[in-house]
Amino acid sequence: MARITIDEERCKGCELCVSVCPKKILGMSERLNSQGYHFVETIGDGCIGCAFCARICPDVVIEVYK
Amino acid sequence: MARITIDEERCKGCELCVSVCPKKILGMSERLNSQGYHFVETIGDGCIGCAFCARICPDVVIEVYK
Amino acid sequence: MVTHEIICAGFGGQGVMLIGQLLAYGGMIEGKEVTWFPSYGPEMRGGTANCSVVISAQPIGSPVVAEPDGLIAMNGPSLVRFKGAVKPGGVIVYNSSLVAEAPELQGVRICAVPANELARELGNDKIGNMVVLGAFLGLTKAVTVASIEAALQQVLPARRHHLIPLNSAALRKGLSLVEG
Amino acid sequence: MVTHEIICAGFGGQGVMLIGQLLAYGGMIEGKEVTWFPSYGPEMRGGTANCSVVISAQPIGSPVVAEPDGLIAMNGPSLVRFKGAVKPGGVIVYNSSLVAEAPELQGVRICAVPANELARELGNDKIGNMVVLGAFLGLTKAVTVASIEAALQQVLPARRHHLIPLNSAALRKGLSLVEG
Amino acid sequence: MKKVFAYPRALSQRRTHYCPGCTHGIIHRLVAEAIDDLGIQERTVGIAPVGCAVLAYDYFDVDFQEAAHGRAPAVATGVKRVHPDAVVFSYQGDGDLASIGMAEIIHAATRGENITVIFVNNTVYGMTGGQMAPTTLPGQKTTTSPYGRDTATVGYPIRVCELLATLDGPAYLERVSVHDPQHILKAGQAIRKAFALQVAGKGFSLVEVLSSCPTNWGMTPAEALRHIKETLIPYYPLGVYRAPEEVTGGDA
Amino acid sequence: MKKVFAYPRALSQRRTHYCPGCTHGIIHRLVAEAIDDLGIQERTVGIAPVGCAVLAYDYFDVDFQEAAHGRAPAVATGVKRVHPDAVVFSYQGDGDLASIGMAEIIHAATRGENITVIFVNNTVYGMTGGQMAPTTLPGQKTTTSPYGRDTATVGYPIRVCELLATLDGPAYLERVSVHDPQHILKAGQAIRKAFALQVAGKGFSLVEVLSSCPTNWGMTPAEALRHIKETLIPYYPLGVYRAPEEVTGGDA
Amino acid sequence: MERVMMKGNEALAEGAIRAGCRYFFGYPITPQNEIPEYMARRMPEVGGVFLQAESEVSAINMVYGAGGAGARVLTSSSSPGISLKQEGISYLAGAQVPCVIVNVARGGPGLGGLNPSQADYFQATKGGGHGDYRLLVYAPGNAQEMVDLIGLAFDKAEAYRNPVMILTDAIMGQMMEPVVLPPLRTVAPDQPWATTGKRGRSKPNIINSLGLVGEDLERINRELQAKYARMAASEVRYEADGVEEADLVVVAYGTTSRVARSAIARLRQEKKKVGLLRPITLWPFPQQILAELATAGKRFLVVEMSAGQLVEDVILGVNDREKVAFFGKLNGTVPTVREVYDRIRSLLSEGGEG
Amino acid sequence: MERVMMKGNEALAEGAIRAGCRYFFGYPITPQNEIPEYMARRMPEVGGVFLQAESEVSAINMVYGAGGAGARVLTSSSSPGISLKQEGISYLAGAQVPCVIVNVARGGPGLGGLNPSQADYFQATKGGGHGDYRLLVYAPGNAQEMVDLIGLAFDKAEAYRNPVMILTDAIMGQMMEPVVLPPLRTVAPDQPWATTGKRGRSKPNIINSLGLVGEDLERINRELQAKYARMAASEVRYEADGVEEADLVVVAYGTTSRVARSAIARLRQEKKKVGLLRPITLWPFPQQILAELATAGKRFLVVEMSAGQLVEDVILGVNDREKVAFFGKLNGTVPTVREVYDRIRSLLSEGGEG
Ligand SMILES: Cc1ncc(C[n+]2csc(CCOP(=O)(O)OP(=O)(O)O)c2C)c(N)n1
Ligand SMILES: Cc1ncc(C[n+]2csc(CCOP(=O)(O)OP(=O)(O)O)c2C)c(N)n1
Ligand code: SF4
Ligand code: SF4
Ligand code: SF4
Ligand code: SF4
Ligand code: SF4
Ligand code: SF4
Ligand SMILES: [Mg+2]
Ligand SMILES: [Mg+2]
Repeated sequence: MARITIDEERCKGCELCVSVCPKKILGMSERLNSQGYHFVETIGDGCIGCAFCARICPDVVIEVYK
Repeated sequence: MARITIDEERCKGCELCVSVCPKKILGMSERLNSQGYHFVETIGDGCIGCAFCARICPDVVIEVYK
Repeated sequence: MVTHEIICAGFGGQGVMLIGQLLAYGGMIEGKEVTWFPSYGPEMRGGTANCSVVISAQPIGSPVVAEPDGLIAMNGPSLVRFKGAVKPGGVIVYNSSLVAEAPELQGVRICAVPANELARELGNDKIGNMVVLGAFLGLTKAVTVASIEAALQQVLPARRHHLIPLNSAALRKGLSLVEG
Repeated sequence: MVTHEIICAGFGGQGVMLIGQLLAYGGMIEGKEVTWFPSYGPEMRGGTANCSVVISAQPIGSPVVAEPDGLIAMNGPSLVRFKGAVKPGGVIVYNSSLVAEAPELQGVRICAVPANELARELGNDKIGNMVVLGAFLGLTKAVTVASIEAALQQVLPARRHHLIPLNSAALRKGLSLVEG
Repeated sequence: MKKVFAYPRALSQRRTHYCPGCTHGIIHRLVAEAIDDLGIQERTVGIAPVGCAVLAYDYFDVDFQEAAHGRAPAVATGVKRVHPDAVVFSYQGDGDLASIGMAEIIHAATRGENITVIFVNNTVYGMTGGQMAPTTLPGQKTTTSPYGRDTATVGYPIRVCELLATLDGPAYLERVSVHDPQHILKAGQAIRKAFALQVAGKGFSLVEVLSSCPTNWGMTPAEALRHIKETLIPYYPLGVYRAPEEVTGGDA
Repeated sequence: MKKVFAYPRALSQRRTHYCPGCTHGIIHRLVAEAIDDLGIQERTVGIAPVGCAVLAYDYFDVDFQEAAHGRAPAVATGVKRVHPDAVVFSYQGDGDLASIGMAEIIHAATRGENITVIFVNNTVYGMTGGQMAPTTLPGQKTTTSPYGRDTATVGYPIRVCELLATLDGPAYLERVSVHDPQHILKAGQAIRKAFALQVAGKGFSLVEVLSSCPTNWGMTPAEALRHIKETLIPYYPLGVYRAPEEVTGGDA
Repeated sequence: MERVMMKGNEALAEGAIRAGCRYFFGYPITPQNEIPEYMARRMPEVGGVFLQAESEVSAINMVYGAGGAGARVLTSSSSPGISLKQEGISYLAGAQVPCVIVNVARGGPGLGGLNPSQADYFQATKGGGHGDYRLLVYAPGNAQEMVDLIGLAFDKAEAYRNPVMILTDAIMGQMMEPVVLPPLRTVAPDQPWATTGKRGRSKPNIINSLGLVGEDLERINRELQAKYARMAASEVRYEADGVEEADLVVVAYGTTSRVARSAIARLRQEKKKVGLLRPITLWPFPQQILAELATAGKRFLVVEMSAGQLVEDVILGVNDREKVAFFGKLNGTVPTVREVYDRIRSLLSEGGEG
Repeated sequence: MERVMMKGNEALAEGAIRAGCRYFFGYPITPQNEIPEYMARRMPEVGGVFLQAESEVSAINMVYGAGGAGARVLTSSSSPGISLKQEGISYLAGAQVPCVIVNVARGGPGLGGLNPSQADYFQATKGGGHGDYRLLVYAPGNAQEMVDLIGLAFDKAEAYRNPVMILTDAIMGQMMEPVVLPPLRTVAPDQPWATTGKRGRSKPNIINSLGLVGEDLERINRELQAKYARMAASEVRYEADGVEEADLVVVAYGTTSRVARSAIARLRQEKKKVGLLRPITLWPFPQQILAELATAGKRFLVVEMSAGQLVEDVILGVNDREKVAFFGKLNGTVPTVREVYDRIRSLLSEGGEG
């Protein structure tokens, strides 16, 4: 079992993490952060801790545990 | 039969022409020109008009007739 | 009023520069002297932005408005930053979709426009700025709506001209909010 | 004389800069104030060159000598260029090997030194400058020959020190021309 | 559970001013990871360019100098000559490095200056609003090539790794990309290697990173990454152009 | 009897200020001969460098501009863009072109600017009294490398033709020498070709000429020519590095 | 006449083209990017050349080449880029090559910021480059003057064979105002002194600033100084508004003159006698009028966005530093109308007229 | 003390080394080549670094790097090269990086010539680069001052974190005079603000001149102006010779002060009352003493090798242009002692004292 943490306030809503997650468990929130961006959130289970999301994130939003 | 003309006043006495003449018929004058250089002069016959001297002269001192 | 000194402010991407330009073009179309001056934050995209617009019957001095008699604020930070500078007797129109608390100020007319919601109603998320502008025009009469519509012809590239009716609708929607 | 203002001039390669430096070093060795200042023509090598030397008991003002009281001219063009500037009571020493016509000037002592010939006699073509300098020292007493000899130790790099006796001989040869 | 992907120590906590999806952020992180990995944070000095990365000094937790546009290699040289034991890197865009700063980068490279250069090639002037860069592709539209880059009048893009590879000075030259997680991993390894070579005193190292500019390319961040893969890489082949072991050329 | 070797029309009658035996004079003559040959004297504009050839405008009988040090390619570009039918050439030393002017030459080349560059490589700064140049050979003593060029601290010489050959822009690049009459003949042909290509609108052409500086090398003129042959040519191989027909590389 | 709305930078660019400029060489830098970007679109339409140089240094040297070839040629940049051009500008002046150089100034020193600034006044007027040279320097006060003065700049550059600078700032460049554009002119690049190839001339034309022999250089400089004296005698421009009646004359150019104008308008409503002297040429500087006003007993207030540069020329003109007050804003901020208004009020009351 | 004969340029180079300078970055240009050439020989002997940069632009940016890293660092050039350094100088000033920059000036504008000149005075003192910055500018009057002032320059550069310029010319640089050298100092590059790597510091050191937000830039500039005010209050240096008793005070620096001194010596033999005021710092400028002398009723003659640059500062100091006469020589030639003598004589007789 693996999991990620998301630093919502750093997220700029670029959706790159969404596009690379092999498990398709990331999606964009309806809500805005204080920068005015829709931030990323997990929308499903089954994270395998591949860290693709973290690695492609330009804003170091995501940390990964495994 | 070939011959060269020498514009004595232009000569800077570098002796490059002397060094390349295949017939060894060029040498430096005892006299100085107004620039203060010993200039080149012909010291023998048998010019073959090869223009080596003219071609290597950096100061366009020599013209060649053939 | 002979001279209108206006600040339009918001996040980058909210179209505050455009409504400022429309005000300036509108003034020009009405034969007035006008200036428009932009100011950006350090961000490449996003961040805050604002512009100063002056519309006057006289030649214009400073194009940088420090004490506006009209403020259009499209988000909270902009409202906070500029509201205190508005002159007594001035007008503030703000986007209440993004501002939770209504500002309180003496001697200034304040108008809340839920721009995001109204834009969505009009079927285009990006048209909130025009709704706010419509309300602003209604309150200040800085220029006429017709002049803004004429300005749209000049400001929008030809390939966007099909959007003019939508923009008009948004303007009139805003106007209707204040003309009751 | 409290102050000597000297110009040394000639073709590049004739060693005029060196004799100017020797005069300056000589002055310094004698505890005087001195300046040496060079001036070159546009040519890369060859062409003309000159230097100004001032030797004085007082702090020196301008290091550029416009009205010398001593002129050393190693070739014709230099003599032509500078002779008119020499102050009344001044001295000109010139290289008569390269100057056909003796200059005529009122109130200036003129000394012709056949430097090239004398140098050749001394066994080294390049030593003509020292012969001329010797004559100049004899006429002006700007510094002593001994000071110049001491200066040679400082100015010449160590690997050239074996040439000092030759230089001395040339100096004394020049001196002998004027001291009779 | 162990943290397998963490916020690098050599990055500061500040949020960047970069546009959403801009890969400058990824490259920053890779540099910080290399610094962490090699344990050199306390002796690293960065040189920030003039370009979108102008505020880089705010984003790293290492000493920094802000250079004039294009002059980062000269500034880095000055720092390195004074502190040979410091690890000095410049971070430069394609306008900065390949246009105004061309003389500086070539001469730092030919000197074999013992510094590391992170060269971010996004084929455009990001900061100033999308003007043509020396690396702008033929036909590419920018604000100063509004009709598309016309090679007949403004010439051809410059391939920096290939250019520098003709010099005897550089120790290490590699071109990488950050358009997907696999390539990001490889890019990180190249950057780490570049720093490691400097630490080992091997001389000049440069890693060219193909990077995106969604804003000025007029694309979404994801489209921009696809553009790197499909359009940039064919023009700018990835690979090692100089290695200390003399493993040169070729695709990666 | 016919005159078989004559004073070129495109040279002025002035005597040069060059040192005795300096091959700048030969290269001037070759340029003038090319201009005469192609009948382009009336539409040629030369750009003089800052370097020993700074007075080149006095020695040719064609229009001339004196450029700032290193900027001749930019100046030539300005002239050429205004008068595309003019034949524009710059004449530059190795300090001028490969040190301070590196950005300008690379960018003129990559633009494929339709100009001709005569690049005189004498491995030293002649005019200013023999300082180190980017082309100074390893170990070579100059006034600013008095202990010999130390590659460990100041790096390696730059081979300009090889460097420019990595760009897509240039039409013609060749390195020649003027150390003996045969090579002078070849050098003349290369220079003529470079001008001819410009006249034909083919784009950027550069001829690098290995040249002597007897004064700063501390040699007689004849020794200096031998030095070119024995020491320079092995380091700077002669040959065509780019040709319109794509005949590239190799020795000549 | 049709009024069109334009940013100052674009008005300037179109003004240049209308004045016959067909060659632009430049390098991007905020806040003047609208100029090269406009040129990139527009030059191909009028058969002109837009070329993005590899640097400001290259750009100014391309300008040298094109100007020396006889063309009307423009370059533009902002403060750091203008500093890089200083060697080239000195060459242009020395070789008497006409051209127009625009500085849309921003805050300095160093990398500074993107805000407007007037701290490049010394650089423009006293010569940031080496040697005794002068640029004719225009300071536009609105978008219309961006159009009009750049046209004049090209004419004067050619008439005097001298580089002309337009010194403006981020506000004047980014601000939009309505302008009336003049008709499009075409000017062939065929100056008799230009390097075009000899084309039948008996003597080559040479563009050059070298005087290796001292006397040559002195001759060049004598020629230049004579020309500058002619320019100083004929080219001074300024706007004087109510200076005759004024007790206090505000001296300001460009952006700060706009702010001052607003402040003065308020003061006049309060019946204060305040005038505005706006130099339009920063070099040659309107010294004469200042001397006359000083003789007439006026006091002066200089308003600038710098630590004090224009003020030196005003003191030199007035010839008495006691009469000249200064209000400066350091780089980064524009003075507000109220600040200037307050400063004038307090000066007037010091003078006992409050 | 042992006197050794040295060229001005070499005296300056050795003086720098004795003052602890161990880093030199430069590019060859006449008439200052003796400096880099001396450094190339000498730096390896003292464990220092001599590096020939690829251009003046690179050199000044290497200086920025090394100065920002805490070292005593020197660069030298001559007029066109100094123009190329202007962007870098503005950066050094803006980022408060200490360093010493030498301009051995030659004739301009443009390529100019190799003769001496004082036409870079404005560039040095008013800022050839962009923005409101000031260099501390020293003008040595003899070879000994070349040694002494460069030592002072390094100390002041570090004390104020400001670039310092030595403005001299081809004559002062090429001339040989005897000098006494101070002992060799060693100064470690360990300033608390320098970029050395954090090495345990909690916050990184950053060398920077960027103020993207207006207020940041204003803060930077306020800091700079406060520093300049301190420098103006403490760093003025001049030599005054016989000015108290004088009817006429000659103002001149560097080479022309030497010529003036010779002329004055002659005039004093004729019992004329002529003084010499020689500014040693060109910025900050000795305004105070000029104001005092003006109040005491003196007249002034400014002698410079330029069309008139120093003279503006003298007028500003005297605060009355009527009292200030000017004798200038254009680039290419040095005034002769006689010319200056004649000019002073005629001024004295105008004043009725002839
Ligand atoms: C001397 C100078 N010229 C121009 C500029 C303006 N400028 C700032 S960033 C930049 C180009 C940035 O492009 P690049 O280096 O590719 O970096 P990117 O923004 O794309 O990351 C330019 C031209 C400047 N600041 N200084
Ligand atoms: C901006 C500037 N920097 C430096 C110089 C001094 N300078 C004149 S010529 C030259 C180098 C000449 O060397 P090179 O280009 O190799 O030509 P060469 O004399 O060897 O033919 C230099 C550095 C200058 N005139 N201008
Ligand atoms: S670690 Fe992998 S699986 Fe888990 S959320 Fe990130 S990309 Fe998806
Ligand atoms: S990649 Fe990063 S910034 Fe982009 S949406 Fe995902 S978490 Fe947010
Ligand atoms: S033409 Fe040939 S043979 Fe005749 S002199 Fe010249 S080199 Fe000798
Ligand atoms: S090569 Fe020319 S200059 Fe040299 S000696 Fe012969 S003729 Fe004279
Ligand atoms: S402009 Fe381009 S390079 Fe700059 S931050 Fe935005 S996306 Fe990145
Ligand atoms: S210094 Fe060298 S390159 Fe210059 S003219 Fe003399 S020999 Fe030729
Ligand atoms: Mg880029
Ligand atoms: Mg050379």
